[in-house]
Amino acid sequence: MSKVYADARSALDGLLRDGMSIAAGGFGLSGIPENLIQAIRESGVKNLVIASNNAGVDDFGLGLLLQERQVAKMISSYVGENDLFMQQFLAGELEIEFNPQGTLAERLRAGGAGIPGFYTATGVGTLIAEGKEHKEFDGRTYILERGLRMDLGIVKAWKGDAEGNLTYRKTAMNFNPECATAGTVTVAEVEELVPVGTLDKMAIHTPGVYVQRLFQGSHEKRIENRTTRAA
Amino acid sequence: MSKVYADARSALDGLLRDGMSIAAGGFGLSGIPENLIQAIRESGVKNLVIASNNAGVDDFGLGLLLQERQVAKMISSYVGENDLFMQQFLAGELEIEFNPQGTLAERLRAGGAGIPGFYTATGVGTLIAEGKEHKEFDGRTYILERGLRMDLGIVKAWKGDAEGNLTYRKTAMNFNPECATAGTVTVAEVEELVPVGTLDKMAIHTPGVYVQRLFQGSHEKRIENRTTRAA
Amino acid sequence: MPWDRNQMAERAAAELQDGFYVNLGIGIPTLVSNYVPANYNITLQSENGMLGMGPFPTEDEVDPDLINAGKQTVTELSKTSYFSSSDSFAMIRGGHIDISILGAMEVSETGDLANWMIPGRLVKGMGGAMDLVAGVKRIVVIMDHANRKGESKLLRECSLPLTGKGVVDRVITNLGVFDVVEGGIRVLERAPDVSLADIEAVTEATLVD
Amino acid sequence: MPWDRNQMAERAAAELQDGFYVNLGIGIPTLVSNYVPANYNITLQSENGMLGMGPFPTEDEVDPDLINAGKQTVTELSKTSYFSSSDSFAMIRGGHIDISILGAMEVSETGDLANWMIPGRLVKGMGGAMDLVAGVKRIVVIMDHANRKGESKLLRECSLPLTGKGVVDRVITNLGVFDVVEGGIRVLERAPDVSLADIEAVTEATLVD
Repeated sequence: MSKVYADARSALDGLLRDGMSIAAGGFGLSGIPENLIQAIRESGVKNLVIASNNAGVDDFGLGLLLQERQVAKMISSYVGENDLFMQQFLAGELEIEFNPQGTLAERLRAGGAGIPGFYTATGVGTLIAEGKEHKEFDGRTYILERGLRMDLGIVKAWKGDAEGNLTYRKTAMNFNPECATAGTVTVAEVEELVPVGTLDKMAIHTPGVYVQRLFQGSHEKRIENRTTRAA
Repeated sequence: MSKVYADARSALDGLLRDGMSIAAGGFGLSGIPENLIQAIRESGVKNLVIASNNAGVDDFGLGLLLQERQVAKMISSYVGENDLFMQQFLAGELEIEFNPQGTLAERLRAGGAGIPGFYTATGVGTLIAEGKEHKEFDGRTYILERGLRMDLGIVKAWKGDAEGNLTYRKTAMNFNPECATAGTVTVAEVEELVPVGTLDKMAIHTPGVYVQRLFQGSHEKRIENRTTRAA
Repeated sequence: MPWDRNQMAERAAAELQDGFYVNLGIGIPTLVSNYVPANYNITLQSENGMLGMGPFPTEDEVDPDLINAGKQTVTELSKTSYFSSSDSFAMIRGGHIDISILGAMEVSETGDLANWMIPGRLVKGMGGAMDLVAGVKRIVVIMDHANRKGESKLLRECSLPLTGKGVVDRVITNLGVFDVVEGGIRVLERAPDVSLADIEAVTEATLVD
Repeated sequence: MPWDRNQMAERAAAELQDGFYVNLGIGIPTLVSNYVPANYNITLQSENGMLGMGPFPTEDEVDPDLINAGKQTVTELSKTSYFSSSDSFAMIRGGHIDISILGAMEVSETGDLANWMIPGRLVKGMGGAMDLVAGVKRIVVIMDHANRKGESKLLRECSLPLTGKGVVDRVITNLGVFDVVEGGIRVLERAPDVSLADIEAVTEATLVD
């Protein structure tokens, strides 16, 4: 009954199927599950519905799945860094559902937390609100947004243990905790697998109950927008 | 513009008024803002509406405010440890709104997160659901619960810094992070005020933006139900 | 011979599978942890904000910052993690806990559960019980089959205010093990030397095959 | 003489008060941090999950795990805390951030803001902009008063799809500072040697006293 697997491929064994939905952690190229994305690409699984804030770049991150035309639909807040995305979108090969970033994050949290819907003022009066239930609370108008539960969650953490406890590092945390809770099954890749008991119990961002499988991967951690000042 | 105050009394200066609403952290007697409760008692403020999972015991915690008949209404999930509560309730001097524990926690989180309402299956088919909007999602019935925003949040943390960053210890965390976000103004008492930069940046449970004032207090930390095994 | 408290708890422990995340109610359910097979990795959740609850502390280990949902002092384990109340109930409400084993005042043949309130008596509150029965994947009740007056607690309909409607999957009483199924309650197991007639005599709920 | 980018940013910095929690948009708004008075304790929020954002790193300090909402590498400060995306937007949506300073394509005289989408052009997405304008206490826009064709960006009604309706409190352009008030736009300040006639000439929105 060990949760620990040797690599991305074995950790995904038996979990992938055409048309499934996947919540993928990461913001830009930071904190993305690089190894799992690569293994999903190699699996050849098709028609994926992916909830992820961004779509990677052409040759890294979720862009690798776009290259192979494995994605049917993205639920994202910003896809501006990916030209392949735009080509496939304009060719009608790829559907996009834009969600405001905070709404996407809250939808994933809600899905994982057993909340099928919540009201938010975000997007009221915009295209995003069209077709959604409107409701007034204390004189302000809000729209109903749905919780998102996905077939699979794929996340990248800094350290993890055999119980599935995960801890993230700096802004590489981003959407990963939400994707871990939103996945009916969640697979995590970690930079370092550590012995149970060595993580700070007050800083376990994803408790083990949310992680069914994990493995230690190697990570390129590509930087999208290197910006520096003089030393 | 310092957030740091000398004690509970000065930290509450100008914030209290009759009839105000207060979200108070703690579960049982663990992680309760002992010093702030004492100072509120001494202020003599009346007709308070308090959201707190429990009502303390007769002579400690929120029971101290019941002794002085300062509370008009409690929003709680369990008040079984407090006889004073029951006397005042049966005498019609005190109103109680029972919330399921998870609903109370989520209402406080939602209030702090700008979510005026959310749907939950908790309480469907029970007294709790009466008078609430029912809605079906994917074939299951849920009820609408409201976010709770309170005039004041009072919380107790383990360590805090001058920026208002707080970290809690073990199960004394409980409702404190939610109460910190739900308060329009939040005052925190900490066991130890530490220099800015010494808290683990990945384990700051309440970022400073939620805390307007804080002080270092001394804490009795009374144990409600000491249960031990043989050594 | 009907089961005693410990035998009921032992039977309930057979509901657990290796790797399960478990929430145990106050009272007899707490005893279940004594009967977990040694080779199982079972993780106990305490809804006040802890995953991986350990045994009661020795006198030296008592920590006011470390209590369970019954407000008893407990200990942590190497795998323990702590979190806030909203995170704890996100875990519960979201269906991430495999099983909850709870006490009850009444259970109906449609799986309704009443365990928080007796009208006319002092109302203490439901605590986390409504969240648990609504959110946890599987709900197993442990209770005496009849109350002190000898009246069935396994009923056609609950007479007390409900904690949840249609939420109970299985009931373990001193007389046996019962499943909530289409049309009523099915007897799954009987305690040693307890006959079906013994059960029928103290069961108001419809018993079905 | 109209303000340049840096002068607009400098003027925007005057919107900040000591102790403020601030979210700065991409582009000119980023420059605002260069003009914060040295004795102010201002905390920058980055919506990807950081409170207390520091300056860009030196080449040695670059860390792929430490970026801002524009995906630029940044640094942390002693007061920094990190959190998840849902926690970050809880902070934003819940009204805990004092001010957000954002760029815009168009602003209407009723405070509508358009800054995410041009129909017929490639749509990249709104990112966190809709959440920011709906949730943050005060929204200040920095933009050029007119577009490259010389057409007003301060309009009766926005022609582009909205980011938020009735959300803008103040607009800082190269020509001056403008408040969204009952009935239209009020001129609060003019850039040096910019006349009211100069402003009227490139403003479609109703100007009121």
